[in-house]
Amino acid sequence: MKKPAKAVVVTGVIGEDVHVTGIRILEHALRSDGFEVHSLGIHNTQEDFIGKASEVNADAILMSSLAGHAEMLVKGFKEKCNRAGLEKTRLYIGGQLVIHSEAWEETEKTFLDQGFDRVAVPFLRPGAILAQLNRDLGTHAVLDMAG
Amino acid sequence: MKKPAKAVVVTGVIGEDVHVTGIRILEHALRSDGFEVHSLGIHNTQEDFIGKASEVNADAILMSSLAGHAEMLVKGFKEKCNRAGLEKTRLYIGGQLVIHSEAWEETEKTFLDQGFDRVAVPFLRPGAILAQLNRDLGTHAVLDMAG
Amino acid sequence: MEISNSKWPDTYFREQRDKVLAMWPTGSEVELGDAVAYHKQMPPAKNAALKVLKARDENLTYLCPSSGSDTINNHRELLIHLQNEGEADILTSYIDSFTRNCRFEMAQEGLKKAEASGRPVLNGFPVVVHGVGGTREVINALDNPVLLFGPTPDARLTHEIGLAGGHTGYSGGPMISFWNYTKDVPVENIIHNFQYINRLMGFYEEQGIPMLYCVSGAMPSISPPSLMIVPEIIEVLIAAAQGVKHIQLNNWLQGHLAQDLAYILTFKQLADEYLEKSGFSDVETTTYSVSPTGRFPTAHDRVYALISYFTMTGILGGVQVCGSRTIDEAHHIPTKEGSAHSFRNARMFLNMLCPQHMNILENKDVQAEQNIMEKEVRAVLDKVFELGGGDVVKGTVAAVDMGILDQPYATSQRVRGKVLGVKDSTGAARFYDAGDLPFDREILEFHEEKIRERETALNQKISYDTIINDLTVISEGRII
Amino acid sequence: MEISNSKWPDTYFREQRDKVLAMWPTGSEVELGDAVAYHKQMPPAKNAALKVLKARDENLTYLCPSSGSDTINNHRELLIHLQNEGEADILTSYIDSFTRNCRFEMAQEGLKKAEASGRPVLNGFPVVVHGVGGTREVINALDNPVLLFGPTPDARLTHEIGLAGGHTGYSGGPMISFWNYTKDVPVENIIHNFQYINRLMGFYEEQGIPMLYCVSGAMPSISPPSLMIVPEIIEVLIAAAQGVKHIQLNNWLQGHLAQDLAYILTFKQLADEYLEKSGFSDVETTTYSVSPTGRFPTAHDRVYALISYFTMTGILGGVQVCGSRTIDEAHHIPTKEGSAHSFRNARMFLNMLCPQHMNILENKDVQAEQNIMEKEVRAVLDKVFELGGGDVVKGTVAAVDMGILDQPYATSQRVRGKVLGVKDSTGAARFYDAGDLPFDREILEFHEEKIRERETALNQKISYDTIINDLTVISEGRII
Ligand code: B12
Ligand code: B12
Repeated sequence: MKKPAKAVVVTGVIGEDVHVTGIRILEHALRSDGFEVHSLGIHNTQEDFIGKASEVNADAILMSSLAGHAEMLVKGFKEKCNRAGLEKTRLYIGGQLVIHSEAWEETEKTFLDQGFDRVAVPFLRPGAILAQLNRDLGTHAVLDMAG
Repeated sequence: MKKPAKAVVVTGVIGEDVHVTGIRILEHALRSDGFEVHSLGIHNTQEDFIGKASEVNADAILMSSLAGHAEMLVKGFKEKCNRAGLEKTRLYIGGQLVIHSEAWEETEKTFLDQGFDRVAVPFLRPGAILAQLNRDLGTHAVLDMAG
Repeated sequence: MEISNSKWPDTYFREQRDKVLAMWPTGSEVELGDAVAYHKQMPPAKNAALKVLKARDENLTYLCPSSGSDTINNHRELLIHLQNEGEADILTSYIDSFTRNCRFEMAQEGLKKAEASGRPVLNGFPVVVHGVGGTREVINALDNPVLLFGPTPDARLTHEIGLAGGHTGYSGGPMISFWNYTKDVPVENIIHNFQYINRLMGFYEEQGIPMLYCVSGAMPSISPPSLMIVPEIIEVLIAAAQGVKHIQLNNWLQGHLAQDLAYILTFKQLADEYLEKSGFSDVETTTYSVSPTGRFPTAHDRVYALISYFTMTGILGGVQVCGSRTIDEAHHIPTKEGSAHSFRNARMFLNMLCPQHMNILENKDVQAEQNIMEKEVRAVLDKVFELGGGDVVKGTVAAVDMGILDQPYATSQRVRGKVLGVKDSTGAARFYDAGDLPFDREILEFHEEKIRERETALNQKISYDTIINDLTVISEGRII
Repeated sequence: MEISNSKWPDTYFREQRDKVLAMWPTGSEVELGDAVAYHKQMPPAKNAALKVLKARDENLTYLCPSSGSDTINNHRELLIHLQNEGEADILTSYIDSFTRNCRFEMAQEGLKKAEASGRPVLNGFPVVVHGVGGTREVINALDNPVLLFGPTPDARLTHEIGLAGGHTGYSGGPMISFWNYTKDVPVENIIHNFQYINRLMGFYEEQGIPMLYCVSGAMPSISPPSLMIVPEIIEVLIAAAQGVKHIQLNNWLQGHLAQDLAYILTFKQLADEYLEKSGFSDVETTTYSVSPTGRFPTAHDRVYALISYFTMTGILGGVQVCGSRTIDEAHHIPTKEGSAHSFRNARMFLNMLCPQHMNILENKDVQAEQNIMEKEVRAVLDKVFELGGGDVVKGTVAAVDMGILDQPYATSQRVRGKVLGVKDSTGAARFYDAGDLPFDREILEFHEEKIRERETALNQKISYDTIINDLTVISEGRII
């Protein structure tokens, strides 16, 4: 019998983006670390994320975007989450968020301003992501993974 | 019977430097363009150049240096030339004159200050060199060579 | 949806075109008579199909990027720079991902942003919103052929406008679009969309305008090449049935020299054989190779080595067109400078190796790979024909359903997803799990043996972590 | 000067050493007992000879730069950076050209300038003026072995100090130093200087300290490889006679893959054979390859491709040590950053290809090159032995005189200089003029045939301009 998960997360790729490898690898790491993962795969609307998060009462949403259109795709997401009663659900986004070269601080600010709690720098390793997530959710790391 | 040369030049590599390919190629071009070329090959002292130039009454000395020690090796050359009565002999130097990366203008100035009439930028093609030389000596180009 | 591999009747095609051209205002700009006239006045040197045939006849390898930018200006500047500074022989209009998914209104919004901000916003060239006129502004500025580029479930309007706009070919296909670019679209719908595209190309061919169609099969991710070759041959046969006459065979290089070379040889041999068998003996096939789409290293010094490495493989494989990624790959959409540097690197390597006409294709490692690869392809493909009662399209629909056509890491939920690849101790892709592929013992044992070798080398059993690590190991600076 | 290929008597060696150590004040720092002790306390991992044997046993290819800087600080920083950032496995102290020519006072002057100005002034590491203590400051800071590097007519004091200072090998040799690094020095004098160096290495070997000696033969300039292999084997036999036990065979890559691979195979096979024949069966030979010394391209994107290209050749040739130039090559002495970038590029290429253990050496083009190369080497080398009445040194002195040992573009006036190379239509180096080399019809006709092919390709006779152009064509971005 499986022990209860330490936290519940919803993962997926936003918009018309097909880059799924990264989030899949991340899901694998999350599960191994004891999270309950609800994976939406690719081609999801903001509503898909919100619907699933409400349904499973998620502690966090992990949104992935690599194709470079993230800024256009997440507009208004935070407000919709709030309206759906997900004020407490932590919002994470990562991947490769912009298509041009700009200072990371700019990119990060853009998405923090959009209401995300954390913006993952490109190429961040699963280990580092898990550590951050456990810190934020006050959960204990199960895996001991190198960043 | 060969017709008289349009001008007389002495060529060679200064100091302990062995880079001869460049000046050899140049000599080939010079001869094809009708110059009388006296080639000293590698490992020449300042005196070797001056001795030969006086002997053949050279219109120009073409000194090559690639190993990067040129600055140390040409010190006092111009004065010695003057003392030897070679005031009118034009002094050219080229190759790869310094071992560090610096603006070409600096390098050029260093060697103009040393009394050279012309300092060839690295990788200069034979065609361009011949053109310059013919202009300086008021001789007519025989070859029509692309720069 | 009932579907088969027979040529569309003109009436049916016409009905379909009316619907497609109505998908977005620019559709009304398309007038086939005018399009044909436009192509006829273009110099033959700007026709991709003719250019690659020249390469085949003269034993040349051409270089071809895969990039595109959003505004007319950005895109034109990019391609001019690639042509003049990057010495690229064939150019591409990489299509942005909104357009690929018929989200034209989003593409338009992004384009406006780009024009306003002066910096790129879309990840490719939104050919539909630019329309025929806009597209020709780009094509007219160039001396080299330009291809439409990028798999997508529905590139019908993109082709109507892109081809009328002066592109002379396209890279992509129904199978790769199904596995790797959709979430929940039935394969028959995507095949139907591609029959449209192929029929349109067939029409141009009938008007005497060669069009180059580059099949793509499936995106590799530590995939034994038969996983790509089978769907690629299916794409070849679907295209031929609609009248496509110039087909480029896309070889997805994953880095293992012997396996990659065997891929190039096996694919060409079997594609020609199955075309012949199916009665399409008048189709010209040429070969293309391109480096993998796994994560790239971030450091330029390393990426340059990869660009050179995959150029080497293409040349040794004798491909007519060698594609390449750029030093910007890991970071962002390639800039024109980054692209030019990258292609100068590939060009230098090519200019060293190509004139030697060194032939290492009889190498025994290459032949061993060929031998097993050929058996795998025949096993699956013949089963597909059997399931379709001789019709490759019917067979494909059934085989996908049964997991006889399968892929690892597919984005589509409609894929069985049982097959899984892993590297052997030399870096070649092997089946960790062959799922429901109709393989005999010999094939299965070959892969099991290779897996055992890797486990001995690692001295541990291969875990899911090993498999995941294999996916990104090249970005860390090594094949294994 | 009477000279032969026999081992120096201790007494004679001792007399010679007294003279040599007196050439410059730092000579007095050399105390062999202390030197041996210093080497004994060094970890084996810092011994070049042991490290390359490990590579041979484990089928590895190591990367090795060729660079050096003038001050202790500059040189130490350069090597640390190459080791840690460039991941170079074996390091080098490239010797400045003043020291190479025993102009120690000039080297000292340059060193002072460098220390004063803070920027490099000398084109290498002036090991003699730094002395034993200064040299050890560099060696102690490193974890990898360091070699002395660079041909020179007289590196005796350089070796006394360099080896006592902790270097564990040297690259260079009497023949290359004669052809390409002197103007008017008799070959016997240079051989004598190298017998000294080899005897010194032999002494270290007798004390249980392996020393790696890397022969160099002759600088290629569109030279059929037999022009390098013959003098290299002569250098091998001279070294072995003085007690050198670890010899690295330097393969000068010129870019033609089949010819370069054949060079590596032929040289190793014949070196071992002639060692055996001459009774030196206890000498270990390993292989090294390095890219040509013709003019480099100036653009980094192109140089990266060349670095990758020559790394490819080394790996396919199975060499233990693969050398490489840097992206700074055309411009100036390599900076530590430029060197690290260059070696990261080579490392990436190596990490892709090496683990595959792909063997293309049975390729028929390679074997064809091997076949002719072997005939050429035997023809000349056997003639040399004949002239020397069995003594290779006596034979060499005579053969140089008669133009039976000859080189193109030599710097020495004592060289016949009748031989001349040109590229064939595939970029391989062929004899345009075989001078007085003792070749039979078969060999000569082979080359004539290749030349005709090139002339047909060019459709014009090969002129001196063609030959000159071949010398620098790689710097313009292509092999031919
Ligand atoms: C593989 C790949 C593809 C594959 C994707 C296969 C698949 N199904 O996943 C294919 C070939 C299909 C593809 C297609 C395209 N791609 Co692509 N692709 C890549 C590539 C080479 C590697 C991506 C990858 O798999 N990385 C490996 C994984 C493990 O890393 P990751 O995704 O970054 O995820 C890690 C971290 O980022 C983090 N992370 C990821 N998501 C999240 C989310 C959260 C919340 C957190 C905390 C962390 C996190 O965790 C992961 C594990 O460490 C990148 C370039 C590169 N990076 O080398 C381009 C790249 C991402 N692609 C790009 C583009 C533009 C496209 C296309 C639009 C075509 C085109 N024009 O090039 C199409 C997309 C079409 C569409 N509809 O989306 C661009 C994106 C532009 C930008 N963002 O600047 C890139 C950068 C290439 C380039 N230079 O142009 N691509
Ligand atoms: C080939 C070569 C060698 C060969 C030389 C063979 C030979 N006998 O010529 C060998 C291997 C022997 C060699 C040795 C060394 N080399 Co070297 N070598 C080169 C290399 C790769 C090419 C030089 C060449 O042949 N160019 C081709 C010819 C045709 O061009 P060119 O010489 O520039 O000449 C043309 C023009 O410059 C002009 N020109 C030349 N001279 C003159 C003179 C006048 C008056 C005029 C008007 C024009 C002119 O006309 C020519 C025709 O266009 C260069 C780097 C590069 N450029 O790629 C390094 C280089 C010149 N070498 C260098 C060094 C340091 C050495 C060594 C000291 C070893 C070391 N530490 O690297 C030793 C020298 C030992 C000694 N005693 O001198 C450095 C010089 C450092 C600097 N100047 O910044 C370079 C730049 C390499 C580097 N990056 O470290 N080298």
